[in-house]
Amino acid sequence: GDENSSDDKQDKQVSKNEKEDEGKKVEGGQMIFRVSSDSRVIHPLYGNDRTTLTLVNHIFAPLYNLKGEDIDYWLAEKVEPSEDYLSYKVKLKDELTWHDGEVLDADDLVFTFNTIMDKKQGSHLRDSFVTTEGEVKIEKIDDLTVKFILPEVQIGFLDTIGGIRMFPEHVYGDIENIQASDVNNNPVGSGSFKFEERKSGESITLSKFDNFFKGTPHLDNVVYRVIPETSSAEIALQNGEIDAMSITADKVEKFEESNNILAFDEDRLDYIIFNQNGGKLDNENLRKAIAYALDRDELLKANYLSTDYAKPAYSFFADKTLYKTDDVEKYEYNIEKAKELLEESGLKDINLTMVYRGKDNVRELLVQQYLKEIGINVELKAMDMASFFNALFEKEHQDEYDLAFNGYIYGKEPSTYAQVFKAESMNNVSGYKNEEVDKLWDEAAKEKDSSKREKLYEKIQKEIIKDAAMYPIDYGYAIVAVNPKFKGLEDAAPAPIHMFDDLSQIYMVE
Amino acid sequence: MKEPLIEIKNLKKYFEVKNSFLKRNEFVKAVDNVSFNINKGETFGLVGESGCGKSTIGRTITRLYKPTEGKIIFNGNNISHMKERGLKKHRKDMQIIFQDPFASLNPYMSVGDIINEPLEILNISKKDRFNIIYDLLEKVGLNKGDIDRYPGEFSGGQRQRIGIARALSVKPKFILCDEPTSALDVSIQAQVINILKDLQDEFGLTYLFISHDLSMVNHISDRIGVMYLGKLVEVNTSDNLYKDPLHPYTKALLSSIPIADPDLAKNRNREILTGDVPSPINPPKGCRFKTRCKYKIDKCEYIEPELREIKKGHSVACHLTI
Amino acid sequence: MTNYILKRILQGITMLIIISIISFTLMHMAPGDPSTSYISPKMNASEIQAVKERLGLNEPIYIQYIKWIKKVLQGDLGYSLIDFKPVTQVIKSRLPATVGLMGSSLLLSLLISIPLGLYTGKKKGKTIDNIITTISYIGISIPSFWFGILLIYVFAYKLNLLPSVGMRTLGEPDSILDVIKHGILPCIVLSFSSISIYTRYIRTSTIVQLNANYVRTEEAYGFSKYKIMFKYVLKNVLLPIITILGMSLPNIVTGAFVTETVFGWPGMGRLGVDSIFNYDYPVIMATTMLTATLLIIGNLVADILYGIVDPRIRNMR
Amino acid sequence: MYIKLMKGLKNQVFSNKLGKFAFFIIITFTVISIFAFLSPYDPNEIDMASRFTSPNIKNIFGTDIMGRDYFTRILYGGRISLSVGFLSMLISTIIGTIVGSISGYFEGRIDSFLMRTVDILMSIPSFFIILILNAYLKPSMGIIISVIGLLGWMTTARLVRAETLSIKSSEYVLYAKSLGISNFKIIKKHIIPNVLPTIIVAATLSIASAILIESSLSFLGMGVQAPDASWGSMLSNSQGYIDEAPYLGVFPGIFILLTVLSFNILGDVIRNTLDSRGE
Amino acid sequence: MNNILKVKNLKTSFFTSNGEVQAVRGISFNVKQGEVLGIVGESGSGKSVTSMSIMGLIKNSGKIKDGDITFKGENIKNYSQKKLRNIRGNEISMIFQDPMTSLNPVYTVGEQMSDILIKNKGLNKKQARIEVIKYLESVGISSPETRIDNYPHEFSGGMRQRVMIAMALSCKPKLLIADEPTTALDVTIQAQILDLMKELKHKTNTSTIIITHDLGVVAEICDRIIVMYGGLIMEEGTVREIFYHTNHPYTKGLLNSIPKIGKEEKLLPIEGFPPNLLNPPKGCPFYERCNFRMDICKEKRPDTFNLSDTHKSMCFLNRKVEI
Ligand SMILES: Nc1ncnc2c1ncn2[C@@H]1O[C@H](COP(=O)(O)OP(=O)(O)OP(=O)(O)O)[C@@H](O)[C@H]1O
Ligand SMILES: Nc1ncnc2c1ncn2[C@@H]1O[C@H](COP(=O)(O)OP(=O)(O)OP(=O)(O)O)[C@@H](O)[C@H]1O
Ligand SMILES: [Mg+2]
Ligand SMILES: [Mg+2]
Repeated sequence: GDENSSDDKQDKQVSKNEKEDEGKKVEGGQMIFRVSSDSRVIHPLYGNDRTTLTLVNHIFAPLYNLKGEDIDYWLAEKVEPSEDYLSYKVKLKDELTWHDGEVLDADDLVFTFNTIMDKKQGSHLRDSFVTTEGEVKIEKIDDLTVKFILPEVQIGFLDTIGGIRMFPEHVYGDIENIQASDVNNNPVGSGSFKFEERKSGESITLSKFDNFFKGTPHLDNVVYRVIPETSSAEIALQNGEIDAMSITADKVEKFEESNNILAFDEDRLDYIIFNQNGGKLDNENLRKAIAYALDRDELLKANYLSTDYAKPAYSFFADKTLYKTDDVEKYEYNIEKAKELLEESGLKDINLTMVYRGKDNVRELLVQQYLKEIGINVELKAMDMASFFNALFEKEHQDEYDLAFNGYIYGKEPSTYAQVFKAESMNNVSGYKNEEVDKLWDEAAKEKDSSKREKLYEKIQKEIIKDAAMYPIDYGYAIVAVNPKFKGLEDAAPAPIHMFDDLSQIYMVE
Repeated sequence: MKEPLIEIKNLKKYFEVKNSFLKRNEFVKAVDNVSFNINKGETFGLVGESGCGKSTIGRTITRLYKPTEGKIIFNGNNISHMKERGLKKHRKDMQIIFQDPFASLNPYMSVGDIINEPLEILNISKKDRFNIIYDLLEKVGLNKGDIDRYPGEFSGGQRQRIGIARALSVKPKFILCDEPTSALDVSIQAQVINILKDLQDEFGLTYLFISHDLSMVNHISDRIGVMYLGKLVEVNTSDNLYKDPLHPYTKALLSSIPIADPDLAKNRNREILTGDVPSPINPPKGCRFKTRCKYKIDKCEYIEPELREIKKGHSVACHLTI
Repeated sequence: MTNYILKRILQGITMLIIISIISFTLMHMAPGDPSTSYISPKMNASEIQAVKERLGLNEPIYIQYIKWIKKVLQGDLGYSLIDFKPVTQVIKSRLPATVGLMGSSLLLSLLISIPLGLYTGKKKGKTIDNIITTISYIGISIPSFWFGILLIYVFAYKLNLLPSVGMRTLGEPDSILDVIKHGILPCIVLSFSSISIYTRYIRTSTIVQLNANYVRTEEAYGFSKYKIMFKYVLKNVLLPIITILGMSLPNIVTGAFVTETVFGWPGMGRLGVDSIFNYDYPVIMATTMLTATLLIIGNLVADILYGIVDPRIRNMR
Repeated sequence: MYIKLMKGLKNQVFSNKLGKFAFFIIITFTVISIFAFLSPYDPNEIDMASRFTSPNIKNIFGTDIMGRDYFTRILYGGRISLSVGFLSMLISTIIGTIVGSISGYFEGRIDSFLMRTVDILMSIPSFFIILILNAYLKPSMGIIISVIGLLGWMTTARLVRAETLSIKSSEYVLYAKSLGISNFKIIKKHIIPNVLPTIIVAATLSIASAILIESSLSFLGMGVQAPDASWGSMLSNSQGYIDEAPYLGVFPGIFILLTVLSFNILGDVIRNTLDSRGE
Repeated sequence: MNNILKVKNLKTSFFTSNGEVQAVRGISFNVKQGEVLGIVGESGSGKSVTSMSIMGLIKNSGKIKDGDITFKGENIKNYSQKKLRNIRGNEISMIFQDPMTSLNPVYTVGEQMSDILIKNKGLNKKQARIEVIKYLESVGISSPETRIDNYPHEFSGGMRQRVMIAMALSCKPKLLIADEPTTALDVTIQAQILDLMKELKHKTNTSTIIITHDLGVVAEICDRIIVMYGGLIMEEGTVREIFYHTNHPYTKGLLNSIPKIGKEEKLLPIEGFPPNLLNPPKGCPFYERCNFRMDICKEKRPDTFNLSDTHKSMCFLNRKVEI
């Protein structure tokens, strides 16, 4: 591997080759983004597809975003954990208003939280506020301040609170079933842009919110245009019919002439699941053999062509996760070692099933090719999205596969990753079991001293990778092509999923 | 000699017509209460206008159709409602020659296969079968070499000969000839008629000969039945029918025949019918011929005349003949 | 006539019920269901059960069906399980785009294929007939998505004459002209195959009619070729087209799955595809039933119309 | 008797220029697909180093996004596409022929029942149902073939029924009945050979439509799934590279076009000769 | 009586994929003013092709290869289609064999007949309608005022043939060609139609060509008869000459093969089958089937011998007579 050369680019966050022909900045204008599917219920409680999440992000501002150790405050002015980390006080900014002009205050936050916790409303966000010990409670302190009370210490809770996107009580109160309510045809939030109109199957238009607390956005409108077919969308981008869209690495060359290319770490880890729920991969040596038989760099290149748009991953933490270390077993491509380990495993005539979804299967084919070399036969099985996740998450389907590519985004807080590996956790799809490590997780979650925590998490990473619980591949970047007449992209904070955190920063030049 | 081979008593055959557009399904009374006998060794001719039910009678007798009502006695057996299994042994005694020499032979079967088809139901060795086929081909004036050719390679007249050979192969007692010559040219018609006649003499066959060519029927038949709208209106020996027609329809029919003799044609008194044949779906009440009959009397309006024997061998269904 | 129509309507309704049962069963028997998009990994069994209950998926299929049909009979097609809008509203928002596109494609197809069919029928065997026939073969053989992308590539990208995707230029006030401009390419894609099909049909029909005995009569009375063609033959050729039109009616709803996807046209075809991907049962059912209804109505209307225009059938009634 | 039939068909096809062309194309494509294994390249061997090689002497159709020899992949893709076409045709033709001949031969209640069923199935938007089934049953090749076949037999059934009805009332069938020959034998000896040309027409057309349907399904992401690749899925995967590697779309596109075209032409040529049989 | 139509050495062929079908191979005949000429012959002998050639309606693969067609003193063979159109309908009308399909199914009988009158006689719609009604009545269609608005399928076969006749007559043609006008009809209906035609023959002075294969029909209605075989005229003569002084072996054979009512004599068929016009025999077309054939008949086509002013026969047997 060319670990060193990729290290140089480690901090490449934004903006390759931004056009220098700085024009005259103008206020107003419209920016058109491509989305591949129509939005669903535009409400913070329900959206779970990319389009809806994006819209919700811009219409409904969060309380704050965690940026590493720092906090980027939005609706909240301040958040403060108590000494014992069992309660968090959140104070809202003053003089905030909703899109319809009504005042935004602590009552709305209480309402929002209670709605999330209301089982009848069926929001999956509720899970984040429930621990094994009980539910999180909220308490209004004054017109701008509330207090969240936790049943037990959860280090990652700061992140969880920040993600709450408030919605106004005066609009959504008294509605029995918010999900099915007509109000969603005209959502009211407090983000930088407000909902203007939705043309079914065609486009969703947002217009600037003059009263946005960070200041009036530059653009008049932001439009999300539904173009299902990627190849059509690419032509539309080249034709100037849309202004921005996500692209894949192999398209960069094509678009970089006429567009600004933005690449940024999505905090995502791409990895291969080793299914240890009773199949052949329960055998540790087999897992290790597989890991050594694979060439990480080639797998990376299959998706990203070069290390320009992805970084090889060795740990199971995302790149920006606190305490991430590459000082773990790296499983560099080594056929001999793989064969040895396979020998040790005592298994013969191994047939494995690898499932995948969608059209694209380069990586799967590569895996098939690599494993063939050490005499393992891999059968590829295509699945649609729903069945794929059934196979991954539902007990009765977990025997349908051995290997699968997957990716996750769990953020910068290391404790969140426990759910992937702890024996009893729902999210432990691979069925990895190691009691020692489970104990370390618990210990680390309660450890308030950061250097001790660092030690613990490094140990955890080493142990888990040593067990070959999974095969981390890379940290892929999101790549976005944007019409060069739009500037301020870096200030808009490129972000996973919704592309930009803060659209109010983008402006047009002539 | 005058022993009946086939006795038909009150035979009825109705077809249900599905009328997708109207309310109820209706019935075509193709054959409506017909009785007559066909004697052994004779040719019984059946004439009448198109659609009057000639073919239907023929096909019902040979049990291609199930009769709606009535009796068919073939060779002493009542076959009118016999099941297929029972019929099987009578089948080979009744053969059919069809009108259309193009539609009556499967275009994808060779002449040999075609003639072999009825033979297969008999228990004959393959070699014997070939001999029979060669014999038959010769009899109907075709070559041995034709056995491997297909119907498409023959002309109409030749095909009709193949049809005849096929019918003869099982040595039937009775052959239904359903307009065997009407699709053929005049010069060819005579060839076929002569073959039929010769074979009848040779094998003592009984024919039911259906045609609307009256002169041809006259020529070949011993007795003739005249049909009108599903009914038999007159039965007589061939000679007498032409000499002494009694039913007004028979008279009109006979005088309609164009005569290939200019002097005769000029001098004869023609009786020309007006109008068309009514629909067999709702035939007129009373006498069915009343709508076109010059001699109609009141009785004809309401009472249907029955076929009655007025002289030996001569039956008529007309109120005027009594 | 009234009897006939009543009978056909009754038949149609029975057919619709059977079709709805078939589709409903097929859909629900297939593995997977809409709850997957609401079930998160953290949920436990009872929570999953709750989600299914909320979506009405926990009962036996036949009960679900009865509930569904009861509502449908009251004009309630239910809620989309995806964007939680009434299905009627969802369809209403998509229908105009498809009807407009398919309608104009139908019109265009007829306008082109009728003269072309007559012409090639008349010129049977000539070079021009061979050329057009060959093109029409291509028309029915080319994968429409490929053709669509090729058109976009050439006309939108290389020549930059027409917009590539969507139905409107965003940010500009709605104008018919703009919509038409966007509709040209998808309309061509849709029309190419139907023009090919219709042309071939009309061509064959023209050849048959030109060989009909009545044409010989008309020729024997000294009518000119043009009069024979455009007065006497035309009517005979066009009558059967009514039947084709009847059968094209349902295309107006779903005929354009592929084309609408290629061109990002916000119509029923896309809705159909999306609803399938998202297990949006109520929308799938509504689309299926709408199409089936249109097909049945289309056939009925065509038959009746045919009966009215064609004297031979008119009198049978 | 089948020999005569086949000879007849052969003559029909070869007496027509287009027919000859179509026949040639189909035979060629079928043969090269069958003998795809003779290609020196492995259709699935990935070689990222030589992605997007334009057509040249070594790779006459170039290489694809993963550096695989495109010509070899086209050959193997032909196997899949043609198999989808042929096998689903087999299903639809067998069902269509059985239903059509039973319906036409026995008439009455069986007939109305079967024809009502056909009416109903024809009123269901079939492509839509194909989509639904495919999406929910996981798009494996077997599923695709069965779904296309099971939803595509109605036209065949109608054609066969109409033809059976007319052949049934033909005099040679009447004659066979008059001999008391069993229904089964009559169907075998008289009906089927005479309906066969019609069946063949329907079959060729249904191959054409199955190949097209599969490619549309591929485009919508519900076609044959990797590692298998059909021409349809290759074509649809190439859409994104129309600018960079246009040949990726052109080759499978042309292959689909020519194949479907040829089957359509073949069907028409046979049908035209059938229609003018009587003249 | 002068000749309204003279056909001289007419040869018409069809060029098919199998080769040239010589349907008519050099025939000459005249039609006199006011007479009824019958053309008989078996299927495929070239009767219809002859009539279509006269009308200039040989199309597609067909071609008049040779000969003259003189109508009212003018050779119309090389007339342009436009000029021919003026003759068709106006001067020469035609009745076709199949009344069921010879009328356009989607127009009423009245519309079709009026159109012809409007085109050929320059009438306006109203006048045309009155004329149509008159002619429908004259061919024995009852209540023509209502029937005029009926569609063809509402008429029976016989009625349709009457309409066809009315159509032909309404143009007051100089020449009427009836191609098997009764073949498709039942005997009783045939008798009606023949009766009607005879009646019209007396009423108008139209010359008529009746094409048929039924010797009975020609005997009933014709003045003169032409017997065709294999694309050639075998014998020509008045009705009496043909029936009572039959010369040609083919004509004799024909007469012998039809049964005569009341006479029990055995039919004497003509054995064999008609010649193939793709490769017509060099000599007499009837050679193969002729009971009197001579060697020369195989090699050379017989000359046409004049047996009387009106009676001609194409047979070498007559050579002896002449010598
Ligand atoms: N299978 C059938 N179904 C319904 N109606 C039928 C059927 N066969 C015959 N008919 C009707 O029965 C009547 C008598 O028909 P049939 O064929 O016996 O007449 P035909 O005297 O033989 O006439 P043709 O001289 O035209 O052969 C006709 O009206 C005919 O339409
Ligand atoms: N369009 C055509 N193409 C090829 N051959 C033709 C065509 N029309 C007629 N013929 C041939 O010309 C010959 C004479 O045909 P014609 O129609 O004149 O016969 P006909 O005497 O009218 O016979 P019929 O009594 O059957 O009407 C036949 O051998 C026929 O096959
Ligand atoms: Mg009959
Ligand atoms: Mg003729």
